[in-house]
Amino acid sequence: MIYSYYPGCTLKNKAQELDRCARLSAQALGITLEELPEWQCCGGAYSMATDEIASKLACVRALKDARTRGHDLVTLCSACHNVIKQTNHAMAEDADFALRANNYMAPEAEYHGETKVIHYLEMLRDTVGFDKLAQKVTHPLTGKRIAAYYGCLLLRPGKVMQMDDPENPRILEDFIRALGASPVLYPYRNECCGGYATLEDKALAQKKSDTVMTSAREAEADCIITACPLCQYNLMKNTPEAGRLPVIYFTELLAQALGVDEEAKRA
Amino acid sequence: MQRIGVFVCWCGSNIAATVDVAAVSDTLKNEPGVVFSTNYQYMCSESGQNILKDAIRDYQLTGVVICSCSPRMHEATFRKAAAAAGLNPYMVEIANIREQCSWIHKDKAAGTEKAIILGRAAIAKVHLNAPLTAGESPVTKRALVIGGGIAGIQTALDIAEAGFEVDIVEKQPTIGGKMTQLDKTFPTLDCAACILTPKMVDCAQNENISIYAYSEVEEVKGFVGNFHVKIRKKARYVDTTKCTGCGLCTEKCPVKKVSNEFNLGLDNRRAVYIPFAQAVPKVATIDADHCNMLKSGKCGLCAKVCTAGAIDYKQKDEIIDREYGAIVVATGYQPIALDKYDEFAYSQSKDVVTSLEFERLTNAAGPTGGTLLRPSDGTHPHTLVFVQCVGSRCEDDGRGKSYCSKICCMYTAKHAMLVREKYPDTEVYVFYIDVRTPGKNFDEFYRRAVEEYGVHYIKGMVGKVAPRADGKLMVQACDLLANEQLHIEADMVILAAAIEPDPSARHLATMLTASMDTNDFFTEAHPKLRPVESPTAGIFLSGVCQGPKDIPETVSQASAAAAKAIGLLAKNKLTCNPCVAHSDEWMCNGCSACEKVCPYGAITYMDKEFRMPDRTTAIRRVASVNPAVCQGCGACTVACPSGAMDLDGFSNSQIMAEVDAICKMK
Amino acid sequence: MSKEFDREQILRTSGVNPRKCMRCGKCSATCPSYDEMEYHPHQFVYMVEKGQLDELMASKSIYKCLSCFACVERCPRGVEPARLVEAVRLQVVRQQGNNHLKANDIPALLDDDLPQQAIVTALRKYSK
Amino acid sequence: MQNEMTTFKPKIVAFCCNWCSYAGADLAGTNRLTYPADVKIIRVPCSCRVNPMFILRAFQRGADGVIICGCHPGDCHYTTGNYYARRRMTLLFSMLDFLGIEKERTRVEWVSAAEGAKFAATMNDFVATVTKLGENKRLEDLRCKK
Repeated sequence: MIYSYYPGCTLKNKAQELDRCARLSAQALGITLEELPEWQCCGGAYSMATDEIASKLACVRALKDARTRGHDLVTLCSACHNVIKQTNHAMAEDADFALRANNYMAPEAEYHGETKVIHYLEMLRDTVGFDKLAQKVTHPLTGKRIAAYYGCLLLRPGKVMQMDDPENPRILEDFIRALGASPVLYPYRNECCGGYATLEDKALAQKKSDTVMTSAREAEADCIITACPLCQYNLMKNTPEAGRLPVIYFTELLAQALGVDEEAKRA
Repeated sequence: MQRIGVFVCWCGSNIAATVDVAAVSDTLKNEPGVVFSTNYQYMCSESGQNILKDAIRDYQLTGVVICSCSPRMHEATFRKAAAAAGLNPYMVEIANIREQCSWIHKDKAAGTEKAIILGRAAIAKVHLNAPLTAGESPVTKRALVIGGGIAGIQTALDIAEAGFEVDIVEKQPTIGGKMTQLDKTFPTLDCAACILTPKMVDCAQNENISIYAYSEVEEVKGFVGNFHVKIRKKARYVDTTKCTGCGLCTEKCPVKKVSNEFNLGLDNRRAVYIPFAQAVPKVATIDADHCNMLKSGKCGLCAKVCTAGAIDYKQKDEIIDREYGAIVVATGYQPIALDKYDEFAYSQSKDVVTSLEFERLTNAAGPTGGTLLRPSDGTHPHTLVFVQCVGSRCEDDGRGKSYCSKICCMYTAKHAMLVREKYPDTEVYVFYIDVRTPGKNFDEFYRRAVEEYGVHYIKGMVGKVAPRADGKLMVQACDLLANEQLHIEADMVILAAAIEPDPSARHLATMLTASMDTNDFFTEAHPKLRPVESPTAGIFLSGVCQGPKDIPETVSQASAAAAKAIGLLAKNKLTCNPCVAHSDEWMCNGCSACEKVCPYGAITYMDKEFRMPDRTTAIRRVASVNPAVCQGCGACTVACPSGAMDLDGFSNSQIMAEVDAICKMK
Repeated sequence: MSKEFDREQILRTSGVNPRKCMRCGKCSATCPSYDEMEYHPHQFVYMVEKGQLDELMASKSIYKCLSCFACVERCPRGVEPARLVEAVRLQVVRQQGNNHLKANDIPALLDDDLPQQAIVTALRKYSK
Repeated sequence: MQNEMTTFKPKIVAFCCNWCSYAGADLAGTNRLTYPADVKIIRVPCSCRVNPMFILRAFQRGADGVIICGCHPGDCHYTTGNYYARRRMTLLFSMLDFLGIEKERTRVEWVSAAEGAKFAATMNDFVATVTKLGENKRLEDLRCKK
């Protein structure tokens, strides 16, 4: 199975582990991720304004490129996934927006949301299958209590993202089960970590991240997994050190369970 | 040539404001055959009708066109008036210049022009009208009530009281419906069981009432006065004539962990069960999905202990054919599923319950014996949060319902009040958007909850319920009046889930050819003036199947539906619709095309002797329509390849004349 | 610029119809930044409808929305208050010299682990 | 040309079944939902009463569009009438298309008694579509023109 792959800027820099483990695991699962050759930064946030066109063109180009290549587009970072998926939805559903965006692009090939955008997790669930994934696990994480942290961008707006029930998701929990570990349910797994507010309002980000961290700790989790570099940062940097659980990317956990992470083994 | 009179109604200013009524009557005066044309303020008033009657006599009118409101409104009125003046009522045609003209067109010139064209079309039609005489059909003097909740029970009792037979079909093993699950009822706080169970017993004892519990309507045929219904009596595997309801089988049954639907899954029942102590009929039912004997043939304990010998593992579903004159729908409601509202954590915590579940948790016959305990750990809750409008008043987004469920404000006030009365150590919060209490003594009731019982009413909605690891529910909400976000540590959260029509209603509506609105509530014949009748003749509506209602309203509507049904059953004969199909025997070639499309089986074939033009006689097979059975849909007229079949009142030539009049160049 | 112009522009940019609001306050009940805001999500809806824009545009509340879509997801009437907050903020930052965050400010805000994503997001949200 | 386009008023014949769509049209009126006066409604007991002859006659006499409205599938007052209408009209419309009467000029819509808003929206849309197509010149009996 071949997918086009959009890593995003953070995965090339501060979140290289998220990317590296994802590629290693995909390989082990027989999936080819072909990185789009000329992707540009998604912008980090999807502008909700109806008159913001130019800032969404980078996504449209990536989507169009994926269409040309003929494969579904896999994303990994929650923010990139959110922005690209929402842009794709707007191109398909909002004729006015699509018209204006297409006016910026090569006129001979209009784009109307034909590319299917899926998150790496959806690929694991729907293409690989969690039951098949479980069979490929060589180093099961038996006994580990893991808290899945969805944050906001992976699930919302539910009508557009359509990954899972936005209020009571299970995709990460099923993923954890497939790796042999026990998922820990806690109520703040789909509430915001504070996001980009960390830049100018540390106190706000600390408050929000602490709520999530405390909630996961009270549910007696050993660690937290996430798909978002900014969530990972906030939970690690903006929570008090005492009682802080380790926060890792879900792909790190995956690579570990599949036994493909050579670097980790050496370490 | 007909002598036609045209009467243009102003309808006060309803028509006259956007249609120049004088211009309409003046223009139509010049149409061929029109001998009289006038306009009047209210044609439907007594003096308006007198103008019509006088004109029919004075001008010897043979046809009448009324340009007024929809024929669905006053066609019957004008036909009656014409008949009183000696004109056949089917010589009257209505041009709808209100609903389909004056109310929708703001431009007076365009409205007037359209009104004239609609008038012309009606005149063209009347030219081809022929006097029709309505036939008669008999009435089966028995009513069917579908649904045995409080609505169905009240309707059945009233019909039976008037001396007519009535059957109740209920899909559950017992009648009683949702009301049996309630604890107290607002605004007087009577115990639901105390006022309902006597009525259930009355039903069982009334010799005019037959109860078909654990049964469903399978098929409906026929028409008003003459319905043929097939009822499926589902196998209970218990002979109801022998079972004494002693309950011994339910005690001995080894299958103990079947979710008890009567207590909404809050506790368990056995595979053989009686839903509750006051069930009517009070007989046991074996749940075939869980019974060991029926699944694997290994057990048979209940048959061993039954002293009456009532257990019958070989029982089969039984189909009963019955005939009815009237059918009353009383299929009721259910709370919506809350799986799409998990911000309230309904599927994540046992201590988040629906209001109906809360009724069971406070009911003396419920799983906790009436002591309010948290379902998760059986402890006494101290802080309770009620959330209103969960799924009601929503945008149509696939999650909730667009309408107000109407009963939630009152039952929530009741719950809050009862909790505070019984457990003064509790703190009770109610989050509301609006408190809607328009009913007799309703607002007073709600005020008592606030003023006497100290329930905290907070205007605002709950945004999230977070079940904490220590069992507390963190309720995050907004107090709009204080303009602050609240965080309440609650022990229980009670959700006032929206109500929706029972899912079985959809299929039933199709069988009855009764129409439904977009929310699957049955549509009434007129929203204000005929609220308990379906547009389909002989079908009446009782209770929540027509729209959200509380108990007092349901009971009044149930009695109203009964009165309408009684009015129908009291007639010996019904006047039939004379607009039925007929076949021109000379043109008919006996091909059977019409018979195949007739949904009523009204067309038969007979061999008839004809005297041919060459004076020989020939026997030909021709179609014949039974006018008492034909409902006048006209399917056969289009199917007929030779054009022999036509519909009285809506004949081919009449509709063609209307088409011509509308398309005619100016 | 006139108030009416601002209001029209905000409604157009956001695509929100504030008249759909039934004043239930679920947006404010669910908002993670509620305590940081002077005007809360439900007030944005009400004040834009009433044309009280000066207060909103002058308020720091417009920079407090985390774009977490919780109010969008949970609003029973599909009003989508976050779009309105975004539109009011854009109405401010799109004016000359009104960038809330300038490129020169950024180096001082960085630390070793801060993901790029945070910077681009903040720039997109706070600047034109 | 431009002027002609804006002043063109199409002739539209709407056949509405008595039980659902006629009542839906009444509801549109009761709710004061406007649609162009070019639409003239003919009441029939059921959509299955609409004989293809009526539609041919309408086009022959100068109609620019014909729409048939009935109860939603499964909701027919006569149980099955609308199914017949749907099948008959599918055949008729493709024949009309063959004869040069564009498919957009003919339409079957399901409108229930509760859907006043849908009725008005449908008529607005249909009138706009037919207006865009302009005057129908096919099938017209020139003798009917003055």
